[in-house]
Amino acid sequence: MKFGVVVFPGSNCDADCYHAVKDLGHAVEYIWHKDTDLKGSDCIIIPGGFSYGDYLRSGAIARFSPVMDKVIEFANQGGYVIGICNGFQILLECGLLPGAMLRNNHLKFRCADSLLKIENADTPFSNLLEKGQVIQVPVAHGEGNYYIDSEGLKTLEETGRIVFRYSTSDGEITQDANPNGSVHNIAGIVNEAGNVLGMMPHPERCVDELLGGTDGKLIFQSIVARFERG
Amino acid sequence: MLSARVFVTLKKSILDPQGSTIQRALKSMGYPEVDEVRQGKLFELKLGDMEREKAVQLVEEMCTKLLVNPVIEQYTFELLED
Amino acid sequence: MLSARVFVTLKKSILDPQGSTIQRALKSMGYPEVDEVRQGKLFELKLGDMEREKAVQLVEEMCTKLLVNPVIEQYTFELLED
Amino acid sequence: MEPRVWREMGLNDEEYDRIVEIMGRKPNFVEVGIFSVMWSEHCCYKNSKPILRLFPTEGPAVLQGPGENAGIMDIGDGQAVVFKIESHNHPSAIEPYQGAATGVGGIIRDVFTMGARPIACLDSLRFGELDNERTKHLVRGVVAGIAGYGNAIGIPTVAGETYFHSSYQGNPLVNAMCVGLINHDEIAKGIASGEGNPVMVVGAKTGRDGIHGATFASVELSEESEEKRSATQVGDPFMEKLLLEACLELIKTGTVVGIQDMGAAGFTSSACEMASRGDSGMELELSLVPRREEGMTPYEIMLSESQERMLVVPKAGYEDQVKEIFTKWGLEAVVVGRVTADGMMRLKENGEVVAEISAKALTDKAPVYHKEDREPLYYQEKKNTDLSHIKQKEDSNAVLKKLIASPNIASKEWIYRQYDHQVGANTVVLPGSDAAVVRVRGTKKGIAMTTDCNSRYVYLDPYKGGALAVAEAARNLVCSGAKPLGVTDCLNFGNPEKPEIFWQFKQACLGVADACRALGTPVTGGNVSLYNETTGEAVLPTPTIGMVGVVEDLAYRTTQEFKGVGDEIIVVGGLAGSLAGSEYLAVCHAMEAGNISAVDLTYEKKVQEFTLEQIKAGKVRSAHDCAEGGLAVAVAESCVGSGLGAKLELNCDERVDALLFGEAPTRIILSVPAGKGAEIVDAAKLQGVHAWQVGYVFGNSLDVFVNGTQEITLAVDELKTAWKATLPNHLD
Ligand SMILES: Nc1ncnc2c1ncn2[C@@H]1O[C@H](COP(=O)(O)OP(=O)(O)O)[C@@H](O)[C@H]1O
Ligand SMILES: [Mg+2]
Repeated sequence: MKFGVVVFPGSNCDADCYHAVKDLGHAVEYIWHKDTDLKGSDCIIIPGGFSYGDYLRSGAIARFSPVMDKVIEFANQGGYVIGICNGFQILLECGLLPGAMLRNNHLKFRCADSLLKIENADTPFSNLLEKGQVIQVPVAHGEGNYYIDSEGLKTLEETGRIVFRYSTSDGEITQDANPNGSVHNIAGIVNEAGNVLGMMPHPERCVDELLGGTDGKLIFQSIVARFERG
Repeated sequence: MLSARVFVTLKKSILDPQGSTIQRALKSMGYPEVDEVRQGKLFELKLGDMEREKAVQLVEEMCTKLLVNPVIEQYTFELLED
Repeated sequence: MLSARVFVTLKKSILDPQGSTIQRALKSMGYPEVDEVRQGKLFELKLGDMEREKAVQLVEEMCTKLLVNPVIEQYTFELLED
Repeated sequence: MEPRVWREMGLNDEEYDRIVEIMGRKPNFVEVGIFSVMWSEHCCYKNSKPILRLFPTEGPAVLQGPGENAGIMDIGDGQAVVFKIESHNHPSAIEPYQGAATGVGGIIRDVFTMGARPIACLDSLRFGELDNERTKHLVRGVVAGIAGYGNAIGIPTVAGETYFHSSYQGNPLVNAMCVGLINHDEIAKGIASGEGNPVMVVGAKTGRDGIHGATFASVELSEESEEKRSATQVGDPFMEKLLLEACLELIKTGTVVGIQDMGAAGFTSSACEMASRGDSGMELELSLVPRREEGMTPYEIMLSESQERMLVVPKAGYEDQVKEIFTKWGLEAVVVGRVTADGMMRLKENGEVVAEISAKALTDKAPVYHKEDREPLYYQEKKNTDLSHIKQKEDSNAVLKKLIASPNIASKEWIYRQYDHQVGANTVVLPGSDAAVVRVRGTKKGIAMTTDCNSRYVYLDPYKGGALAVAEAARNLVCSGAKPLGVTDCLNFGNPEKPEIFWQFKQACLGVADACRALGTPVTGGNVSLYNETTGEAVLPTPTIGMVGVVEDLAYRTTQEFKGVGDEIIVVGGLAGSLAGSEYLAVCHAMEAGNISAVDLTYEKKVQEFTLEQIKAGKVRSAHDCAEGGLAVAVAESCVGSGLGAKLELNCDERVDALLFGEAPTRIILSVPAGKGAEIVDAAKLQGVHAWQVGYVFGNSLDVFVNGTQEITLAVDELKTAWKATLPNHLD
């Protein structure tokens, strides 16, 4: 299986994602934002960072990069797309995922470990995890306060599209566990078809004991597992 | 020379942590008169020479395409001669 | 009910990376007409009932004390009845 | 030209006469402007040069010493570490967010200019008293600015230090350090040579930002600097990220003769320095420089400090390749002139010469002042203050709680949680331990880094204090499992024209120099920031020491928090401390005085070598340098980090407060696996290192007995809450 990591001007977790999947033994290639060829990737990673400086709104300008038309096309054909942090924001801005990001409710950038409760283990991105399981993945963002109107929220809840929620170590969904004020502690969601994931936490930052954890591996390995099962 | 001022604010239904933080700050600084603060964005666009109709349509387009996120934001704008 | 709209913009000589990045984006999206974009802030303040003089003075104060960074920013404001 | 012109630009009359003499004619306005920035302390170190010569700058691992944009030291495998520290004190005092942000941007450019990929940033911060509203405003702004720039460009900010003291009230210190990695064969330098080679400006357009920022940075902060606010520059981390990628891509092509960022004094200093280093001249056509604003004069173009710009000299014929690379990254690259052989800086505007100065005159002929130094009155008085009559505090519990919550010791999480300290996915030891460690991908190695300076020590005894700062930095690295490698220093002092200040400066540097020599950590570069005064009051003398070291194998990286119940706690180096200059004396007795202990450098080295040996042998589970707050605070810090308690039994005839809270150099707290303590203590003895087994990790409270009586019993949770609450309570 082959991953493609999109690089926008201002992306800065592109290399981290690249190495994360490479170290897991998978083929991976960078895709420059001006490219209009996804180089035969089976999964597209939209990495974190500050594309276009996050000026105007996070992800607002990146979504107009030529490569994004191809990514949208690819997603609509069922291809796997995972947007991490700024990548999530880009997926929201380009409409592949519903809702929008607001500034963290405490108005400060927050870099810290976060605990995520698995709400749906039946997605291409979480199938090696257990529903209800709690994993540890770091967050680092200033605008991760996920918002969606009550209608949309209802749909997300009812159709199991919330994959990760910020929680306590024993899976409780509390305000203290929420690093940014995100509605219903939402940390990650999938689109209706389930092949596009957006998440604020950084799985690529915990794929090695040296970095303090390996829970992030499970997310990338889930994608591979689902892909190989076809 | 035409230019435009675009005012973008969060929709009423969405709470504005920045605004309320400022409101609390003002209160603690001795301005209890201020019941509410909402913070928004202001864009000043230099448009060069063109008819107002063209300008109106152009700005509308730029707002809906790029400057504004309709999920959370609303906007108004005005045109200025200078 | 009085309310105020405060417009805060960067002083002319101050670099506005955000504005110029937006301008470049608009250009590449097919809006070459836009020569320049400057981004600023907009504050909407609900002031309750008071005389305009009082309000003007109040807003002036709040701008210089909190809302505006005089080192790099300048401001104007308007009062609205509603 | 009227004298007030050059005087306003910061040149004195002797300097002006010297210029006339050098040029053999009267300089014009532009030329005076150029001299004024090139001859400012900030650019030519005219006041500090004789002192800086004291520093040891050589060593087997030094690939690049002082004089370039950053120092470089070998770490083996054909790789090297590039590092440099710089101050942005005055800009931060006036506009904390942008001042700090552009400080970070500047130091990052210094590192990638050398061809290195930046892997981490550090920030050493000093503010006035934390309960002051102005201080809070500055802390919030500075921290947000560092975060805003570092996070956006994607370089992790992994360590630093933060102190609060009234002397910094009007003049905070913001020192930013950047560390990068490079392959030996990719080192680039700030040299312009090869007659006819093109000179190119790349990156941002030039505007009227920070004109005279450089001289401004060298003038005492006073009311009228409020007026110089035009000097405010705004950082664009997005632009710099593009510039970073473009420059590294360009340098890899091997067609670059020289490259240098435009920092303080902008175009002027980068052009002149590059020419001077290459024994060349330059002919520049200023009308070709891309500008942001209309009607800019040659003077303004030469002195603008617009950020995110670089000067590149490629081999002739490769101009288009340079343009291609920069265009790919959405940046401008424009030829503005050529390298010449006659050693003259010749500036033209539309073909007409507007300035013509010998490059060497601007650099090598800059004045050097041997300032008078005089021991300040306070020195002997403070030193001879008798502390023996200081009344002991009855309740050691209360003292510990007060100290652990005092702003200088309290957790700095509120700050570093705003920094992305993990981007790059290489940060192995995060902020919160003695030193941060960043992995070197593809090897077993890590780079450890820290900044340290206890300026209260330096104030009470500049010589001892300077040496102590170096010793502490090295100790912090050793505690994380690293071998100290080299130093970059940021010398923040008051007005050097005052003999007492210059005495502080000289003594502190002597201390730094001796310690660097003794510990084998050469100085590879640094930065001098003088005139840190407000309305005549100088800041505490603050020679910030930035130090990097190598962890040979990340398997034995070590952190400060306890690891497991039953582990035995050992104090290595020395047991009792002294009240002199201690945080305890300041916080509990409102006094800053005493004859602080000098660091015995030979012994310090022994202790550090012993500790590192034990760590490498895998015998150590945690190691923590014993700094502000003394033994009790150091142990408490190891507790709160892990949530584990400890039981200590100390036997010593020192007065109890000195034993528990007194401070002294060369003390390290180790925890080792149960049953291994005695072994370590014996091993220490063999090497002439003192060590005491004082207790073990136990339960969830900290209990300390002194000569049989219980002095401290506090729940770790309680300590932790007090330790964590201070900054949020003041700043949120
Ligand atoms: N401004 C800062 N930025 C980043 N990290 C900081 C800052 N201030 C303090 N820290 C971190 O907090 C921890 C404690 O700082 P300090 O008390 O100076 O440690 P030490 O006394 O061991 O040098 C260290 O890990 C340090 O890196
Ligand atoms: Mg320290």
